[in-house]
Amino acid sequence: MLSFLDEPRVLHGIYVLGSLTLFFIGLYGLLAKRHLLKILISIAVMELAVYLLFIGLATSPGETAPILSDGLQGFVGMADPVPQALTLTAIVIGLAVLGLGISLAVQYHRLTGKADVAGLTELKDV
Amino acid sequence: MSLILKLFFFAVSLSPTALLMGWDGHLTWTLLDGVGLSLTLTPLAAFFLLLLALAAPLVALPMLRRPADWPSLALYAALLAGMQLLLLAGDFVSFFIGWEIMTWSSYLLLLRSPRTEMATSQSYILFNLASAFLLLAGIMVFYGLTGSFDIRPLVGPTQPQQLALALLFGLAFLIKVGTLPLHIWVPRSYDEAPDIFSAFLSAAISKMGVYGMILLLTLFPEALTGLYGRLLNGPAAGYLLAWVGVITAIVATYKAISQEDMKRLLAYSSIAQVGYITTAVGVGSSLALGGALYLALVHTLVKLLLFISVAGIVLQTGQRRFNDLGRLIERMPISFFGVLIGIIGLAGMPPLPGFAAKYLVFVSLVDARWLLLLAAMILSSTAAFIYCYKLIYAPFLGHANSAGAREAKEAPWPYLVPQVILMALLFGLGVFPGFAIEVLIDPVLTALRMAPLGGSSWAVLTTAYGGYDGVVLMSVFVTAFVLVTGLFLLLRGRMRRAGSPYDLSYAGEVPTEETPLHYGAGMGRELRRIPLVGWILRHSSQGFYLGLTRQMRAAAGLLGGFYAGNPQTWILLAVVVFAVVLGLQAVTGGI
Amino acid sequence: MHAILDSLAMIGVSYIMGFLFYGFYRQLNARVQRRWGPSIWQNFFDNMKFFFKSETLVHGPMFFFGPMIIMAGAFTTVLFVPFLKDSNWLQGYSQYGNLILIIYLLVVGPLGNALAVGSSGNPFGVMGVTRGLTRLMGLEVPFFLGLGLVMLQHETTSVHAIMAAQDGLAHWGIVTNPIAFCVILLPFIASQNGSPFDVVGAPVEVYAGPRVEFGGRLLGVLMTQNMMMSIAKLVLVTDLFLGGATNILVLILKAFALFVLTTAVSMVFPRLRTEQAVDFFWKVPLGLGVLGVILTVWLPWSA
Amino acid sequence: MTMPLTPVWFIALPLLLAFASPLWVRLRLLMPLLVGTPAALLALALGLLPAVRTAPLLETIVIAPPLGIHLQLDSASWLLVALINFAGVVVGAFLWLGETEPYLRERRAFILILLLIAGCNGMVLTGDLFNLYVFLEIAGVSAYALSALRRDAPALEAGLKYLIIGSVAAIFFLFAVVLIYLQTGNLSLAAVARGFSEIPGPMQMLIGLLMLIGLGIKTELFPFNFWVPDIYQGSHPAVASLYSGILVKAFLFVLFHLVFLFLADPGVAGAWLMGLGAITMLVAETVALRQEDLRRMLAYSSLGQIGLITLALGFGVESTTAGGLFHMVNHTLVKLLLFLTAAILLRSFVSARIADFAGAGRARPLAGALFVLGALAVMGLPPLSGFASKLWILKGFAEAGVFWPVALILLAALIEAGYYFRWIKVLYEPRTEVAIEPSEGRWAYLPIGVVAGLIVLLGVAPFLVDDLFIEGARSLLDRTATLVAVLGAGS
Repeated sequence: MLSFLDEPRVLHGIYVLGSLTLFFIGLYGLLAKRHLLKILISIAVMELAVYLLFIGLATSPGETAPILSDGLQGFVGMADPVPQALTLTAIVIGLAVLGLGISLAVQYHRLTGKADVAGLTELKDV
Repeated sequence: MSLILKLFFFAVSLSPTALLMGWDGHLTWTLLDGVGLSLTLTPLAAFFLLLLALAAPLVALPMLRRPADWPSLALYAALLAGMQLLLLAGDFVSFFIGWEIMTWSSYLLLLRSPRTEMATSQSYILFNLASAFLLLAGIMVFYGLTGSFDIRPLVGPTQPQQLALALLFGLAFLIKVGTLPLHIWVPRSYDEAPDIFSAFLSAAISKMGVYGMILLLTLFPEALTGLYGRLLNGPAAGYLLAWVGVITAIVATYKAISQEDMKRLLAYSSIAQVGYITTAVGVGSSLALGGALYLALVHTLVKLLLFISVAGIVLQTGQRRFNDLGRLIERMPISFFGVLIGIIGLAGMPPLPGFAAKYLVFVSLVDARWLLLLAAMILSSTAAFIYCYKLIYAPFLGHANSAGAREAKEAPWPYLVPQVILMALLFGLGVFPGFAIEVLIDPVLTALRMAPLGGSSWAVLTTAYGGYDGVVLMSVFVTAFVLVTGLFLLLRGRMRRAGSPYDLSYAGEVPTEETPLHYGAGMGRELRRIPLVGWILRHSSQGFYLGLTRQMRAAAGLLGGFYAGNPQTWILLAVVVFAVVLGLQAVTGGI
Repeated sequence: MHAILDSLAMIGVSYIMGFLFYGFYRQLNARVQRRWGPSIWQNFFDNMKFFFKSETLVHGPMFFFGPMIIMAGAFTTVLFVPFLKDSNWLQGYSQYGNLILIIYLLVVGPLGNALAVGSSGNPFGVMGVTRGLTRLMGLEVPFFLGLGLVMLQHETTSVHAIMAAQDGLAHWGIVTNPIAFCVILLPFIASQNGSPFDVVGAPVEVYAGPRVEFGGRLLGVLMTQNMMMSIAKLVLVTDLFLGGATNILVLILKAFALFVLTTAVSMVFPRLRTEQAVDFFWKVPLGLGVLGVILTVWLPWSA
Repeated sequence: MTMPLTPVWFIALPLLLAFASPLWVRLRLLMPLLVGTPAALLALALGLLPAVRTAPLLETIVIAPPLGIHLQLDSASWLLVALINFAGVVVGAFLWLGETEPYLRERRAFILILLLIAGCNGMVLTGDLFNLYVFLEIAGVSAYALSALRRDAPALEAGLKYLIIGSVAAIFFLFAVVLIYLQTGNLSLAAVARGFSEIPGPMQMLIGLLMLIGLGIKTELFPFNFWVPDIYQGSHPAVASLYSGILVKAFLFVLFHLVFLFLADPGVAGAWLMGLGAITMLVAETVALRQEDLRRMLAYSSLGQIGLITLALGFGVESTTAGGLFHMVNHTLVKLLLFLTAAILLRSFVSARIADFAGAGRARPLAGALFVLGALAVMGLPPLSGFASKLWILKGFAEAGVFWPVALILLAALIEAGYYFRWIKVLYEPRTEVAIEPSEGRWAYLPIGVVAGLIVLLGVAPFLVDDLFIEGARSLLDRTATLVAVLGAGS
């Protein structure tokens, strides 16, 4: 009954919608939330949305994991391996950035007691 | 060590002289991608190089006095190098490079003075850079037209092209010479610059604008007449320029009269003098250009003399306001003669060469049938007598008004030597008015393909309208003077020196030390009651520029609001731009 | 030798004409005011008296040299104005000069004397000088514009040539160029220090004006040069507008006529303040001059 | 085993040395290596120059493009690589010789600076879109951390702000990369370029916009550059000199590389970029007029120059492009000079406010003179190098008969003069007592002096190097040559 969901177009549409929704949630958080950690999380959510979109759109239903095993004869019916590799790399990078960001935020909080992005007012036009 | 360095700097200051004597040939230097500098000495440039060669060592001499300010000397060397490059330029790139080096090095020299204010230095550099950038824009237009940076006449330009070039270059050079209403940087900077350097600013640097204006004329096939035809007997486009020059001269003269500071007075007088030159360039005939060059020569000599003398006074008394000086004639007699000869030259009195120069310009105006301009020019040059008189009366005559003025000694020799040299030069040129014409000016006119003005001998100045003989004039005057003085002294009777400076005929009262007897700053105050003069003195273009500055700062504040530091705003703006552009594309049918 | 004799003659003629004219002026003035004036020789007597004063007060060297400069300037001016046309005599050095030079020479001496005034240390004197310079500034503009019209008319600055061009009554400057004459007339009066433009030396306005500190022989010098300068100016205007003169009698006659004309104007007007005078010059004579320029230069028939 | 001298070293060497840093700490080699690494890379670049001038060097990693990853060193990227490493040498030498603050001389700073250099080199060299993203993030992360290195409130704030805005830029960029991959199935730049025209128009537009925002933030173009002054203000001037000197330049190069490579007709995109550049230039110069803080002022000036370079490169004509590349180099030199001089002055006068600098030039004549030199060069006054490149750009516009950029560039230069000369005036304000900290090592002036010498040399004799820029411009503009070089003649 839900087999129409297996159609690549429908499925990709859902992926697009879902990840875009996620992206906009992230964007909303980024623009509307004041807390530094929330902002960093929003950034992470946006990144995730992009990853999901990538993976989702690069894979069609029925494709197998692109793993070379003993019995495999040819690269048939496999998902494209590149997006997955790239996404893995991107996740690592994103994690690094997030980690750096959080550590900076924590240090900033320790130093000044502030965690509000609007409170970053040390540097400004005079 | 320091002596060797000083000798070196003096040698550098002689470099324009060396260049003038020794240059023959052509030098090229590649810059980049088909742009090269080519250096060559045209007769026109040689004339202005001569002015530089006169000014450079005479200004260097007092600058070398102990304690020497080494950065000033280094900058002065850079300035001289830049100006020589500018004069040697055979193409616009080297012209511009020289122009800019001149601009920034003179600016930095200006900063060496402790009196320079922010407003002064900013107006100096901004006006001069505006001039430079207009020049560069003009050069680019020129390059776009001809495909080459070489300075040579345009071939078959259209009217709009000529107009664009004339406007861009013309404005650039008018800023440099400081005509109204682009002059407000001049008085402040001449006033507040280091005292000696003011001499150079007024004598040499302002002449580069004159050089530029004359150079501009050579770019067009028919000079100014090609632009809008003729008016009466002169070029129509030049009529406007001539009026700009004359109005500048009139306004600057009245402003000069109302000044209470020696250097500022001289600054305004410089503006006025260069205004005459502008007028002469506007007339554009051979007579007028000869007059313009002559005026430039005389103005260089006179302003060097006056500024150096005044620098000596400031150095010895520590005072620069007319109210605080007085009676220096007995303490600084050589400086007195310096200023005296200077103002005679400045006022254009015969027998000094200032008259010869003005004579040429007057005659050229009559020749062009531009009589209203002649009257206006007479107005300013007669009014100039008042400030000339103020300039000699207030410091040297009357009563000493400050301790500094009462105890001053004659200026040190590095100040006096240039003064004596300049006095001799002025005197010599006055006796032989034809010398400058024949030796200095005629080669330029010939090179510009104009009729030379030379007369039968160096003693005479001849024009188609008549001329005069400097030797006869001078000998008649000197003979008369000797005769009169001799006869007077032969008469019976005793001369008695007044017992005290207060031994005066003072409306029946006996003045004392407390009586305000010095009329220094008050001179010319009543001129305000003349409606025209009052109107001129009440108005200033400064408000306009201040308003412009305010507007700029307000704009900066407004735009600076974008840069208020909230990351969310930044991102929001980026996203909004993204969305708007996308939306626009969608609406216009892109998507 | 001729030059020296000629020069001496010119100086002598201008001196004699000078004190006679002014003597006459004092007479005439007195008669107009219904009193007996002094003798016509009175100016000469006064002058001589000053020259033989036994004592003269001096305020420093410049104070002494100022009158010498103004006197030398007066001599030079006189020598550069041709008194006669078509004659070898009374020419001085005028062929070496021109109209513009003469106008400037007229100012050289007074400016030299201004130094002496300044040197005296008397503020009233300096005030007088300033007023004089201000008035000069006012009068020169229309004066020069009028002369400019003349120069343009004859296309020369040479006084000789202008004189030579006026070979008959019909060609006199005053006939061919009446506007120019009207333009210069009032400034000319002012340059003669005549009423109503005589505030500079007016005793009541500023205590005695530029000459306040001078006395004795120096005042004699100033008086002499004043008379000579006046004559030089009269002769100049005669040369330019009244066709010049071929002999001395005609010269005296024409100069005298002009002198009477100017004194007549002087006598009937009250004195103007400096700035009023300047404003007046810039309105009436200058306006007339501008009109003249428009009529003779700008309008199509003038080309 | 021989070590072939290939472009890989530009990325590999700094990465290796950075990650092996504990070793260098023990051997006390930290500082020599900080200078030595970029110096070695600079030497390598110079060694490769003759080869690069004959043909672009392609370094294939594992398999050949379009499937594999490759590095491409052509005349244009060579310029950038040489510039980046030269700047690395200068800043490294300044940190070493100048006895700067300790936190910039520790291991952490060492790692971050080398990573920054590696990231910039990588961005410029790589021929692969995703690699580009990775290097962009490497450079980014090291930059965020460098800003925050001082660990006081302003530094942390700068780091945080930089991180937030930088991450957003990276997301946009990544989004564009993802879309490109999904559309073309390729990541190799050359292959993408070949297939780019087949992407449907709206999608091209979307990708272009995402790229523009991502790279626009990084390259500091107008509506996206509001973060710049804050970051430059919060960071140490030496670090800011790296941002302004090499990081932005690398991004600018990437931006134009992509534009000229992807679009067969870059006219429209070029016009957009010219417009953005012009606005950036004018806005930044105007805002700088009322800056009271030295570092912010330099930041705005940097923005203005970026705008100018964008304007010149966006025109896409050989002589403006060559001029633009030359100006890029000059601007790097000038900003190195100005920021490092500012570092010296800041150390002596504690505060960066304009009022506290009164008389600084008289108290520190050498630093003052260097600042003046830099200011004159940045305004493009002859005989300094800024003039030569500006003249080249203007000449290019004049040749093409397009005069509005000429007018805008000159107007901007005039406004720029308005604030630089204000600072110069303040530096030479007469003031009798100036509170000076004890003088620091004179050696700090050595690297700055070298830069100053170069500025003068390039101003007086730009013909020494103009061929390089012309070749660089050609290789940047010549799309087909790049495609042929990477993909073979048949593509």
